[in-house]
Amino acid sequence: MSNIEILKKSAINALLGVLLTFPITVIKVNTIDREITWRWYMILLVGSVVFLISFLWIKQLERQKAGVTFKFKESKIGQRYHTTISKPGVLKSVLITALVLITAIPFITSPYTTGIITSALIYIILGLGLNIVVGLGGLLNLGYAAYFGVGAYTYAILNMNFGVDFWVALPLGGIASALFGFIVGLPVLRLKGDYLAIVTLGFGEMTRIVTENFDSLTNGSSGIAKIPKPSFFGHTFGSFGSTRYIYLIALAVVILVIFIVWRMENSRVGRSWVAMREDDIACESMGIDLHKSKLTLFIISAAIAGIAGVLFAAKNTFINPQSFTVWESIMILCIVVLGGKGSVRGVILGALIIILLPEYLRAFQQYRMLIFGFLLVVMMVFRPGGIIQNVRKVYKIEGDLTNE
Amino acid sequence: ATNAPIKIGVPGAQSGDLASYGIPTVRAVEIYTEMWNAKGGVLGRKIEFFAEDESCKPELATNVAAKLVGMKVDGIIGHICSGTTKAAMSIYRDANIVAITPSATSNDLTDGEYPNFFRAIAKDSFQAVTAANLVKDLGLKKIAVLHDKGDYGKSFATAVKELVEAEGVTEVVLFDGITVGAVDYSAIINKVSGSNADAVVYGGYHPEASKLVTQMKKSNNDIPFISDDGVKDNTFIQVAREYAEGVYATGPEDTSSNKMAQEAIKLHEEKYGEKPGAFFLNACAAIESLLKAIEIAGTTDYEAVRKALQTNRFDTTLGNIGFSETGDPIGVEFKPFQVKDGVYVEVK
Amino acid sequence: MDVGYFFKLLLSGLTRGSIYALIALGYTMVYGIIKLINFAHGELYMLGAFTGLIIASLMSYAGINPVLSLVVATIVAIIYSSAYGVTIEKIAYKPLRKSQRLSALISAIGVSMFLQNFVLLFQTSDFLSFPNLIPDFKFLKPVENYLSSAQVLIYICTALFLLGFTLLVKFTKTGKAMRATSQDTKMAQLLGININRVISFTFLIGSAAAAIGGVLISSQMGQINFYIGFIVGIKAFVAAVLGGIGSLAGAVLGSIVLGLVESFGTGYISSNYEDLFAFVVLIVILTFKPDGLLGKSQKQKV
Amino acid sequence: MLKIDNIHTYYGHIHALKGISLEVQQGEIISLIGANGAGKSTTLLSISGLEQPRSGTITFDGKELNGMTPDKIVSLGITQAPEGRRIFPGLTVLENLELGAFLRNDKKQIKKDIEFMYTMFPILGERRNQLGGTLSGGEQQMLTISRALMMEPKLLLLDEPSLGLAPIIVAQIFEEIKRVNRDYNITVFLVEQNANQALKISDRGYVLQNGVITMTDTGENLLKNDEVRKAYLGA
Amino acid sequence: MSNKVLEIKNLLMQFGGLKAVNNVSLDVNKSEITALIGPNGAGKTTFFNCVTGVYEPTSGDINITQPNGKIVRANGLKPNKITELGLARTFQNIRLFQDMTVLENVMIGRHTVTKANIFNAIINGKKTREEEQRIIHDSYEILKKLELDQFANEFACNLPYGAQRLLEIARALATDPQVLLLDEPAAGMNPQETISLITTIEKLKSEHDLSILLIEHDMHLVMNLSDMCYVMDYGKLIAKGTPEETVNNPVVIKAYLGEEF
Ligand SMILES: Nc1ncnc2c1ncn2[C@@H]1O[C@H](COP(=O)(O)OP(=O)(O)OP(=O)(O)O)[C@@H](O)[C@H]1O
Ligand SMILES: Nc1ncnc2c1ncn2[C@@H]1O[C@H](COP(=O)(O)OP(=O)(O)OP(=O)(O)O)[C@@H](O)[C@H]1O
Ligand SMILES: CC(C)C[C@H](N)C(=O)O
Ligand SMILES: [Mg+2]
Ligand SMILES: [Mg+2]
Repeated sequence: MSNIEILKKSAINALLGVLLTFPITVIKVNTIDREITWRWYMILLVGSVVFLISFLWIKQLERQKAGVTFKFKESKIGQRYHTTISKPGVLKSVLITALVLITAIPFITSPYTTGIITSALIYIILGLGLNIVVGLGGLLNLGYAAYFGVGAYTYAILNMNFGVDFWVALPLGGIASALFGFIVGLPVLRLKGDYLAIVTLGFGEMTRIVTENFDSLTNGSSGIAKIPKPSFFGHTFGSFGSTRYIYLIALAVVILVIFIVWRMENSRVGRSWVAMREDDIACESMGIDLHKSKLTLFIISAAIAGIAGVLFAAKNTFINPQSFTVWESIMILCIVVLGGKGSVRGVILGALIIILLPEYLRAFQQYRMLIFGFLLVVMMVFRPGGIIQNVRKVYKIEGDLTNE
Repeated sequence: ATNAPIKIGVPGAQSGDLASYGIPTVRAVEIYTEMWNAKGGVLGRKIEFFAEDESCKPELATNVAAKLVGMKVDGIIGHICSGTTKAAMSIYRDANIVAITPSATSNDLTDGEYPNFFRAIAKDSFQAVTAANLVKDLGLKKIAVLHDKGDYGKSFATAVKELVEAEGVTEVVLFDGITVGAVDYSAIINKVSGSNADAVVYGGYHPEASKLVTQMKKSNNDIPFISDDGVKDNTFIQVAREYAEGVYATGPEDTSSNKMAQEAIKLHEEKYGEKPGAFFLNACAAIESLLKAIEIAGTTDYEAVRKALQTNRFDTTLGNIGFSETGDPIGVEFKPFQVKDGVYVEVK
Repeated sequence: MDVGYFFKLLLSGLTRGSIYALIALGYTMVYGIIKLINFAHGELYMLGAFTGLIIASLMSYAGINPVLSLVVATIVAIIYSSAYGVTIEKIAYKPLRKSQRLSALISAIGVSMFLQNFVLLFQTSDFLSFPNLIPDFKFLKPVENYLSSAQVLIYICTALFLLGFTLLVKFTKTGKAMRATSQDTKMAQLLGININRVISFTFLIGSAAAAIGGVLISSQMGQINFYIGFIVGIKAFVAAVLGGIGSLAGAVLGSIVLGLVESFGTGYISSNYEDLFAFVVLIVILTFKPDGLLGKSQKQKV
Repeated sequence: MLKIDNIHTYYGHIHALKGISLEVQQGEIISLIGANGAGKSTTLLSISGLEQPRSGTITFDGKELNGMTPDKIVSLGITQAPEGRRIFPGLTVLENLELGAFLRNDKKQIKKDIEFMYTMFPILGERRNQLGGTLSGGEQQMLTISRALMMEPKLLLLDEPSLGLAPIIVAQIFEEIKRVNRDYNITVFLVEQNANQALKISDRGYVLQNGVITMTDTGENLLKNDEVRKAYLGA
Repeated sequence: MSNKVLEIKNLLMQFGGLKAVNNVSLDVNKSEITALIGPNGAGKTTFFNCVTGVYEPTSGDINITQPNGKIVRANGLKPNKITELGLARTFQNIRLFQDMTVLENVMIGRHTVTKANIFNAIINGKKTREEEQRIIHDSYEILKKLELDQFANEFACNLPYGAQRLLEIARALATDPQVLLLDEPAAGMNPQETISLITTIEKLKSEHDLSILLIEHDMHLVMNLSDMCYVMDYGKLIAKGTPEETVNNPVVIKAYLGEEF
């Protein structure tokens, strides 16, 4: 399509856009005073926005159709990057520098930035956990926030009643959540696809409802406040210091979880999960016990969420059931899919986007969630496989490199 | 540095299902900053405000609070929900910033933990007393107490129940939570009529209340309906229309004769083309008090402003109010109201 | 126990069920054709309600007779919701047809967020009172305490949609094309079926049902805001799955079961746990019937 | 009738067809043979528009097919019985056959044609109300062919029609191809692994190797060609 | 008769009113290739599905003789259990793990003969690493045997059809089966490719000491490979014998082969 044609098409789209949005954008009724406000200027506004977006949209679609996709590896910088990185020692030093920089973040930025990055780190953990079930196992779980909640409440409740310390609660949250994952896992073993999704959603909601109503244990919808921040061998920090401290703990947990996930992924067990995702019947015929695999997946991902939950409770010092709704589950799912299902790097990127984007969109004030919703669509349409597509590991075959 | 603008943070729910409670506050602050700036600001300094959305989520509230602290705001109007307020308060406290909420009503907030906390609304247990008295005065024998399972609604309902039961005259025949956002409430209404209650006491907000009232009246289940200040809101009457007639609600003293309130409402209508939403007047009172306190203190210094707030009384859209040691409002008396001919009038 | 009370709860359950059903039918249609959990379906219902409200207000302020207003408002709502539905499909789902289903799901979530905030921004965050457009039917006078005219209309519409959609899918050429498209789009094309048109059409009728639901249900409830679609959408989705996704009769049955469970749960136990009962029933039923009440077995031949 | 001129088709980055040109005359039976992965199926998909060639042209009866949607191409009279059978698993045998006649409007004749398919493949008649997805492999293959025939096409594209069929049926299929070609004047473009039989009934054949046409001749000549015999006929 | 590895007695599989497999008895002898042929829809694949646990047979007996001589009754066991008992299969409609590499597909096959669990994986001790190396090595060896090693790191879905069929066999072989069940291994191959498949199967059989049960419509392959031939029609066994006997059996000719053959 030539530019003129695209312009023409965009003009038509703009017109359609104006027509479509007419009642909502132009007319505003005041049902009390029975008055109507006609905001004709909206036509111009909507028209020009749609025109612009449509132009860019079609242009990009055309480019993709022609097979022009930006491939980092093939770009000039990319090639230089790859030749540099593959030099011995370079990768190692790059990684170390990165780690140092990341560790330094709380000491060089504002507490606000540290805070939101800590949130992002917690969501990276959640994303990695959910990625195990959804990305590797191919089981859609829409109730993941419940596991997260179980972890958070484990810490809050144990602390409130028995004064249990953060460091003790951290593993306990994981264990409690794993137990919960097991209980949820049992009845859903036979279910597939969207039926599984809806049952997990159901479990998620049930958990929230119980939390809301079980006043004596959970304090109901009032939530639990004044949850202590973690201490360092008995030493506690001020508000600023503890923000940094939690950041570092979260970072450590992220690294640990990445390590564990990575080890699992590339193991015999991890492979069997991927196989289950690809074709469950064939998988069973290869001697893999599907029920066992599914249960393991549920338990491990739950445990990870539980740990994230403890961190979450410690960071916010206050939790209530509102933080563990379907909406949260959906956002975690967005992280996984947006980043690139099955890919650890993808999930990290996804979490950074989903958590940081709305924060940095604050500049757009009330348009922020509107833009966020729109960007979700854009990212999916133009990068349907997620930002980082998962690639399967290439195995080196020892002593037989001649064939390669 | 003396003519740098005074910065006010306005954190609250501005998107998501609770946006309708948060947006009116932003608008109130906007109207008041314009009004004050037109008069030359405070202490000769312009006022700037920063609305920050936390969708009523505690985890976002802590981030927003850190952000506002980082921006070195001089005061906070918010948060909107009790939950987010609880999550954010310690951050403001550690940073020495006063916060006045227009709407967070949870009792725990004013238990002395946060010296920087104030609210331009009465706490939950406070208005329950008014409601319980109303139950007594109306001579009700059996009541059904419902709530929306939320923090606010449930504590109001529980408090009413306890007060009424302690009195021993009235029997609570039903105590149950309804589901917010459900498409139909006929089952619970049937249950109420099955319980033979003489009246319904409801703890929660106007959307559910109007649905309940409408459905009750439509099925000719016309028993008195008593609720809280979440319902004593014009939106309730606007939405429930003729069905709102006769509904009781507790609320701060009558503001229809309050000039400032009328003025603020008028400004809102001019600016946004619609009637203000929930907690608008509370928010007006909050920002007004804060600005006046700064003026009185002659500085934005934390201790001074806090002192000023605690030791003075302010003419606001809610009447002449002050703040107690713990931050609860003084002078925001709760009175029972009833809808008559489409307006709330005080029950004498 | 008290028989009268039982019947009242039964009726409540049916009402709630048929409300869910009205939305679930459209949900299932769309799901059936592209296997997408269309999270934005609830938003189409909400848009229908808003459009209906705007048009009805315009007309009533102009002094036009309420019945006529109802009819015109409903028609305009249908047109607009359908237009939104079709547009959404074109923009947000069509480019993702060949991708993994999860990507389309996220896109749908994005759309849902966008539309909610779109209405929030350009209309209002507050609740609006929705005029009672539905005239009182005379013949309901004796039972008016139990049955409102809006309820009756909702029952009738649910039944009509169920019948209409079933006939459409089972017996018309378009219906056959829909079923073929839903099972294998490539092959459908190789038989000369214009799948774009078929999919658009499915969105169109699904959204139309949502729009009618929007107007009727809002008339019954008396209020709307930008968020009403989300909860109803989730419930309708649950109902559709309970009945067996893709099955029209299943969607209605699932909705009714859900409505009844919630109603009896509230009536005999506690409304505190209303949703809990719904989900417990869902889980129990799916444990024993993994394909939903009326769903076809997913068991594939190997 | 059909003219393919230098088409290139890609799957992402895989270059599957590297400049293929071929021609089919009205009334012919043409075979396309080649090893696994040569690009035979891709050629058929490109003709039907399910894979759009990045360059090159395909014309049918003088009309350019490039950029047309598959359903449009079908309505011009090109039908395909694709690889992998693609039976609608949730529809019955009867419904699958009815869908084959989607673009036809002569209800009575459709009924008759369906009956005819049942006599051709009696097992389909026995299974008429069974869901397509539960048919055996061979039954599905029969259904695919029947469904394509229901369309009454001008040009019939068959992708390995004999795959998975019992010997007795294989023989019957090739007879049937000859018959529809003769009696109904349907042009047939045949992709087969069973090259022996395919070439026997073909007027002409093409040999495809790694996305390039390497040879073309009459069916008889190809059968005799040594290279072809070695590579594809197992002689 | 101790050299039966797989013995099936009076197997019945009913779908509603349809007896897809009707009272079929069949034996697979050690180190022999047994063929199962019959017209389309005769019930061959269904028979496979019953034996491998994908379907639970309505009635009948399936007995598997273990290498130690123990006989295990396998009715109603889940497919993974049956694989553990030494039966491995391929699918008529290819069911590879599409988004995994060719090598990984085979590595999955090694699942039953390896042990590492999650904890081993995380700790990744010496034993685990060695096992993993062994899996890779063994899998690669199997690929080489089937001449698929050139594709080792390709995605399975990008392979040509014929190679996918071979990969199915490779994957089944990776489970170290006693009995290999092949469902139409030559479908979609041209005569030349079929010939090389025949050699491959023979080679595999001798190298791995396999017993094979195969379904095939390519009589050339059946004649060349099988020691014993069973013929099914309409769910019932209609003939049994050596391949030569079978192709000359008028009943088989009428039902299956046709006069021309
Ligand atoms: N969907 C796909 N994605 C990626 N590559 C593909 C796809 N389909 C086919 N290919 C590749 O394109 C090439 C041509 O494949 P095609 O299916 O046309 O071969 P064919 O000649 O029909 O082979 P066969 O006899 O196996 O059916 C092969 O190398 C194959 O791997
Ligand atoms: N789940 C099922 N429900 C109903 N009928 C079935 C089912 N599975 C198979 N059948 C029927 O059982 C018969 C046997 O099928 P099967 O797949 O075993 O045949 P087959 O011998 O493998 O044939 P082919 O050689 O064509 O692959 C077929 O007629 C088929 O239609
Ligand atoms: C906006 C409302 C939800 C606020 C409520 N009064 C509370 O305390 O949480
Ligand atoms: Mg092919
Ligand atoms: Mg078979």
